[in-house]
Amino acid sequence: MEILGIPLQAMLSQLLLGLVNGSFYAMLSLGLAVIFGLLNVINFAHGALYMMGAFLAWMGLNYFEVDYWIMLAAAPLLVGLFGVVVERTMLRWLYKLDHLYGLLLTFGITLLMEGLFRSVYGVSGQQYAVPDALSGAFDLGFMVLPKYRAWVVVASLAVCSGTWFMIEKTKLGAYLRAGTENPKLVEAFGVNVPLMVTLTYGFGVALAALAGVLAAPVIQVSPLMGSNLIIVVFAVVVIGGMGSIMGAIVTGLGLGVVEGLTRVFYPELSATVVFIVMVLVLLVRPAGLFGKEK
Amino acid sequence: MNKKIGIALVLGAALAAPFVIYPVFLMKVLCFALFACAFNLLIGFTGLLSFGHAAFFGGAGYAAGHALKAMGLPFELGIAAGVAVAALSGLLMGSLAIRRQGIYFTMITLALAQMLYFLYLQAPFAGGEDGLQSVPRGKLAGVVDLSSDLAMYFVVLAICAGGLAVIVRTVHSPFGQVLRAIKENEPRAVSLGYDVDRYKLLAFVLSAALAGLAGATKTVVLGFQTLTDVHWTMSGLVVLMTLVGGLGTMAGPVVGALLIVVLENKLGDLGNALGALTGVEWFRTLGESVGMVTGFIFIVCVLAFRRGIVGEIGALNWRFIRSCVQVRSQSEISKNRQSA
Amino acid sequence: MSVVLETRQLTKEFKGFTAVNNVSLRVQRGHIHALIGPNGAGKTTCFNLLTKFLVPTSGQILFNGRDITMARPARIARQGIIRSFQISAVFPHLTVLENVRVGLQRPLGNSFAFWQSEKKLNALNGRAMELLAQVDLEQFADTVTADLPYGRKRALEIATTLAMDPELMLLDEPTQGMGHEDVHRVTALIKKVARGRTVLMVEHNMSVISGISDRISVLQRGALLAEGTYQEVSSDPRVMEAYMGTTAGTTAGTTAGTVPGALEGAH
Amino acid sequence: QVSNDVVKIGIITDLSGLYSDLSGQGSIVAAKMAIDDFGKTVLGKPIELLTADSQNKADVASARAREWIDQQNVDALMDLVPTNVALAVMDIAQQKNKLAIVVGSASSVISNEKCTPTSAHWMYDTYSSSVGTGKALLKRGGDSWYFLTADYAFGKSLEKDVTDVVTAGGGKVLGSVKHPLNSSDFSSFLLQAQASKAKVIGLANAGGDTANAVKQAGEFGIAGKGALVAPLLMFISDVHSIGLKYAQDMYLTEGFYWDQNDATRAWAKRFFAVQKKMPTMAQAGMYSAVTHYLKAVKAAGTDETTAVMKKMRETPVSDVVIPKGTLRADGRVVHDMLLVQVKKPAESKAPWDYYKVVDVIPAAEAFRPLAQSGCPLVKK
Amino acid sequence: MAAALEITNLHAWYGESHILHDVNLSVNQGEVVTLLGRNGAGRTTTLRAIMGLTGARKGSIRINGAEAIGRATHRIAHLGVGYCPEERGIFSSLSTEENLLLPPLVAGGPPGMPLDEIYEMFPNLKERRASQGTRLSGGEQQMLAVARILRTGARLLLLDEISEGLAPVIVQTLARMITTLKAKGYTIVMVEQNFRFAAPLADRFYVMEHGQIVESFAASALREKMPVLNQLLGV
Ligand SMILES: Nc1ncnc2c1ncn2[C@@H]1O[C@H](COP(=O)(O)OP(=O)(O)OP(=O)(O)O)[C@@H](O)[C@H]1O
Ligand SMILES: Nc1ncnc2c1ncn2[C@@H]1O[C@H](COP(=O)(O)OP(=O)(O)OP(=O)(O)O)[C@@H](O)[C@H]1O
Ligand SMILES: [Mg+2]
Ligand SMILES: [Mg+2]
Repeated sequence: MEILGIPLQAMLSQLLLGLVNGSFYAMLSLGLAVIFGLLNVINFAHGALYMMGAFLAWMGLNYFEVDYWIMLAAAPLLVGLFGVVVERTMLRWLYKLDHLYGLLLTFGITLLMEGLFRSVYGVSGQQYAVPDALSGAFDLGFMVLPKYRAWVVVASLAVCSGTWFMIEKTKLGAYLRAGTENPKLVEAFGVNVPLMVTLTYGFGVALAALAGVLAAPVIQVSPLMGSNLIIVVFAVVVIGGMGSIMGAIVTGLGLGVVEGLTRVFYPELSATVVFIVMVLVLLVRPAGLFGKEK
Repeated sequence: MNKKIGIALVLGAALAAPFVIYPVFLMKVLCFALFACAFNLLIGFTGLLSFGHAAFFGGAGYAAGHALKAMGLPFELGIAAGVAVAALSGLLMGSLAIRRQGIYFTMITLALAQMLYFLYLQAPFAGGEDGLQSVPRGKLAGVVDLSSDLAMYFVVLAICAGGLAVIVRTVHSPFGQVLRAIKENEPRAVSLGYDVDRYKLLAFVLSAALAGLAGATKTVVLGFQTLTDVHWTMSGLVVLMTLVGGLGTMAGPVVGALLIVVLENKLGDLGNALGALTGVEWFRTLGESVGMVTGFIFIVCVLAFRRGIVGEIGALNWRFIRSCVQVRSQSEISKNRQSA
Repeated sequence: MSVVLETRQLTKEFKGFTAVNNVSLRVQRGHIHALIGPNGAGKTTCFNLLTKFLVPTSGQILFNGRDITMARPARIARQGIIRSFQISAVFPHLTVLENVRVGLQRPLGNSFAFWQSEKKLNALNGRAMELLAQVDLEQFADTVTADLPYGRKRALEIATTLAMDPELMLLDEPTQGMGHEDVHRVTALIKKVARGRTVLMVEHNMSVISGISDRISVLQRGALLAEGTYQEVSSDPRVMEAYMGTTAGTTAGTTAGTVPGALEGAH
Repeated sequence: QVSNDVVKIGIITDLSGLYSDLSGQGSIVAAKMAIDDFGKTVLGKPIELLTADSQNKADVASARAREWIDQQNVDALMDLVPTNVALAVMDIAQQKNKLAIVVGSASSVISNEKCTPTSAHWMYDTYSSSVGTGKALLKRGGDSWYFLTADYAFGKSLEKDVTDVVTAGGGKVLGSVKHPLNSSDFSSFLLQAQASKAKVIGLANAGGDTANAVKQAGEFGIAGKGALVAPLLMFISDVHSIGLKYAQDMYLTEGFYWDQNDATRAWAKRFFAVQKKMPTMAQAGMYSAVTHYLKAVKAAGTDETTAVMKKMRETPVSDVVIPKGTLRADGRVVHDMLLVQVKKPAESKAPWDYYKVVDVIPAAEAFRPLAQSGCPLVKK
Repeated sequence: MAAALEITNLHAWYGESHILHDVNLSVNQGEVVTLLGRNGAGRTTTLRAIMGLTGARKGSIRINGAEAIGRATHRIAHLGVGYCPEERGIFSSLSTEENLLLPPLVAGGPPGMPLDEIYEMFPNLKERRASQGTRLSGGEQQMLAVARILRTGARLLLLDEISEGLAPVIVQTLARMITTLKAKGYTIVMVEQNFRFAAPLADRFYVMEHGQIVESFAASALREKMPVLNQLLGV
């Protein structure tokens, strides 16, 4: 059986690969959405923090012989801590201002960090091997799926749904959502909003770092790995609806698939297709797929 | 009165500058200054943050370059072609984006600009990543040979001054008044019978056309046009220039453009000079760290000088004046109390 | 007397919730027509429908006999229906004079003229000052609007609205959030400017309504409950129960300054 | 005879971007070595080196070039990375009659349609890097190809050059897929390539894209299953970053390898002492370019461009990096290239011991023949 | 009886503007006190200052004996204060019921009003419980804002203009509610424009002008103070 001249099996395997990429998009845009939601900050540094996560994993292995599994937890923690410091010392002063300022500040942070890593490690990137437990591949019949890629999908789905549940269904999530709109009032109700904000930023960037660690065995660990991605991830968040958790997850996965299909039918366009989707979506649904119109 | 003196001073300096400073560098600054001012017309006075202005700046550059090089058109028509293409792209992009608000507007402009980027990347005449090279400068009015940097400089100065004049006039025109009203309270403007979308669209097209003027001029000055100018980082750069200089001020974008262009071009020299002066070797590596230094400046600006350089200076004056007034009114109040 | 504005079976549903239900209103030319009703009755929604900030689910809106159900907001404004907002709507960083000029400017036809000097607009100053005089704001002409006290901002809003020379003014709770003096001032103002035009207003303050309205429609749960003069409506037992509460008959008429007794309820 | 009593060389290279590992700081180090080896003076005048970061922006680089020429009296501009920078600077150099020697940029248009009388292209180009590999693999039975091509001019020209070689040699090109620059995930493209059943998957891309494609080919077991992955433009710095585990057995074409003979080893050791990395062919090429330039200045007795250029063409290139080469009329420096195969991890005995030299591709074959040149300066 | 709220020499600023000048007031346990004044007199600012929502503050605010100045806003709430802001502050990303359940219970305090009872008091809310908070009508939002803090167990309520924009019936409901709360021993500070709503409910009145308390009297003195009020407020 063929679809538009492509064998069904090939199609299936491309869809699956799209889903893998979508998992990265979902995790990254989820972090962005959480941060935008509560802090009203468009965290441009997200790509750089993703890169930092990957680098930490690499450094852990090369300098301290700490293996993948430990770094999977340690790198997000460290980056989260870094985020906490950034939030406490810098972002904090910008909440009342236009989005623009947060964007600019985090853009500055991005330039600084990428420059720093580049001057130490160069641009060619570092190699990070797939952990032993996950090397090898599943033979699915229609394709060979490396075990590691399957793991990425599983891990990302778990993290995304966990985060979604926490935000949409728990009391803590209600505080977060309310804090998004009127932090002062929520504070007047007795919730420690500043702490919540700090931790949220830490959590959001930790998600980026986690995605970075997950990506390290798949792509070259290089200082520029994040900047290539960040604009696309922004687009994902916007298509999903700024600040919408569900939107970020579903759109992330969906766009991964759309991009995967484009790679088959019109590969040149695969870096641009996200933007085409974005324009179409915003023309029809001004606040994005899952966004609420104010 | 003060203002007139200020303008005269600036004009004088601009006329004298090429004899002191390298003209091509000055021309580049001028083009970016015009670009930033055009951008500021949109964000500073209409409140619309576009993240797609590179498409106009670079797109006009391609159009002008193509017109001059491949079609052999004269200088004036080359520039006009650039402006026309920018205005047209502006009309197209604007009519799709204007209907959306806030961050969504910004993102739609980014997305459309990315599509145009794709177009320029693929279009055969644009030369892919090698760019459109060897664009001739031609002659002004068929007479003045522009291959002399000095002659070119005065032409560019005239173009940019003209562009700025258009912006100033627009801001202080009946149209500008409506734009201000829309920026302040859009629903109210609607309820007073203004079709706000059409006003915003005109502002967008104007801004695009002027950005195109800047881009086309830059291409002619430098003699080539590459993908750098249509890439989203260029859209980002112009945001930064405007912000660092001071949003919504007239002089801010000019100052911001100057700062950024200087940073891009002269940081290495500065580092070397510092290195020689202080003997600290590290300074010599500054030239490789334009990105990092730029990043650092933005962090500092955002945290400490949020209104931008010009805005901050303005605020300083204002604060000073206000503190005087406040002292007075306070004493008046206490006087009134006593009498009451 | 002719009908300026008419709605026929106007209905608005939000995701299965009917906020405005089959409302047929007729506003007579020259009237001050009040729309009252308990909270959530659909008054603001009704206004939003009339000014096209919302699109009706079904029904028709006729202005001077013309169907405007599908017209766009700015177009409605140009036909002579101007609204005010429940929260004050001014251009805060423009001066008071400029605020009014924005209202006057459009008919001049140079609003797209980005090449002209804004000095051209000075031609409108005389008319603008006249309008400011009507609302006692002349002495504030050059003040930046943000610095005006709240009540004055509402007055300015009315002046700007008048600049459009509207045939029909829609006022959404014009006295909300005002002190007593301001309430009186604005009430008087509405009465003054309503001469020669039609006003449709939403208001909770019964003393304002009783003083100036020619006709009152009462909404409840999105539907029209009663209609008539103040006397008729306020003695309607259904209205009493749904809106004014049991003691409304005595309260609403009471004027300020009397001894506060069992005066729960209306302002 | 020497303008301003100093010979000034200006290096514009990528110090901070994508190409900084293959050229960048290492190019400057190599140029300094050349100047030092020459004795720091020529014709009794000092040699001065200026350096600048192109930031990969043609406008930054060209503004720099103009200023250097007009205000600092720079005599020769070198490295010029990447290609758009090179083209822009070559244009200016021609207008102002100065030398532009391109080393780090790859595009073969530099000595083709876009050639200028005052420019030269050293060490390698897209043709020399890809064609050698193409021919070698064809000879070893790789007669059906599929390309993963970066959707940019240089990617397309790599693909085209190899396609010509492959079809001329009786091989078939089964197809190609154009991917956007910096697509970090190549699995989809690789599967398409695999589905074509081609014996060779040619990577017509560079830098991070190539590295990722190689790595993911390993991950999906494509390299293992009979298909050969062939990068068409790769440097030793890329092999270093990919690591032998994934890069092993690949064929590629290099202009220089440090472990060729005693002279190269000695030279590379000095380089390593400063840079802590072995030189790429682009960096080594800088040494050759600067050396040859200085020799020509000395021979011409002046630093005037036309005279120097004439001498540069007349004298053969001969130094530790390029022992035997010539500068052709189209500005192309032609010399022997090396076909190398990446060692298996077990075979590599020391850091940077990466290549087995499989073949020497003679200069006449390694570069596009003058007869096919699109350069207007070449009289046919 | 110990004072539930004791404010002495309070100054407060918004940025550079000095709004409150030396405010002194005290509210006893179980009392209902009303702050009167014209627009801009500083009544809202007083409540916001208590919650730590203004800019700088100076002076002393004691809540059940504990000093609130220098304390973070969220910790002030834990002293048992419920604040209902002038602008209502309904959250649009939360449903009506989520809004209602949002404020955390005061730790260690007495139990608040159960949900059923709240719904009984405000049937509109029950009907619209699943709807997005800001989709409620203006008046419904006002009800929600008040109802929300009743549930937490806070015993000191700061209510800013709660009768604003409400239909007379609802205003009556609110009046009854306040009477009930008072009977239950709640301490209430109300800011009111609507004098006739506030008058019969309050035990004591403070009148503010230009950021200062200019008059204070007990309910019993209301009749004789009417002329002063007339002059100060135009009532
Ligand atoms: N966008 C919306 N989506 C869903 N429901 C809505 C929306 N807007 C209003 N409603 C509902 O419609 C009903 C009528 O609201 P409306 O704002 O018209 O009331 P109102 O009569 O103006 O009341 P008030 O006097 O309290 O302002 C309310 O129950 C409200 O919850
Ligand atoms: N966020 C703010 N920044 C600066 N000044 C403010 C701010 N909020 C209020 N003010 C000023 O503080 C003064 C007191 O305002 P406040 O809101 O306390 O008055 P109020 O008595 O509650 O009156 P209202 O009836 O308007 O609610 C006013 O002059 C007001 O302009
Ligand atoms: Mg309403
Ligand atoms: Mg108040």
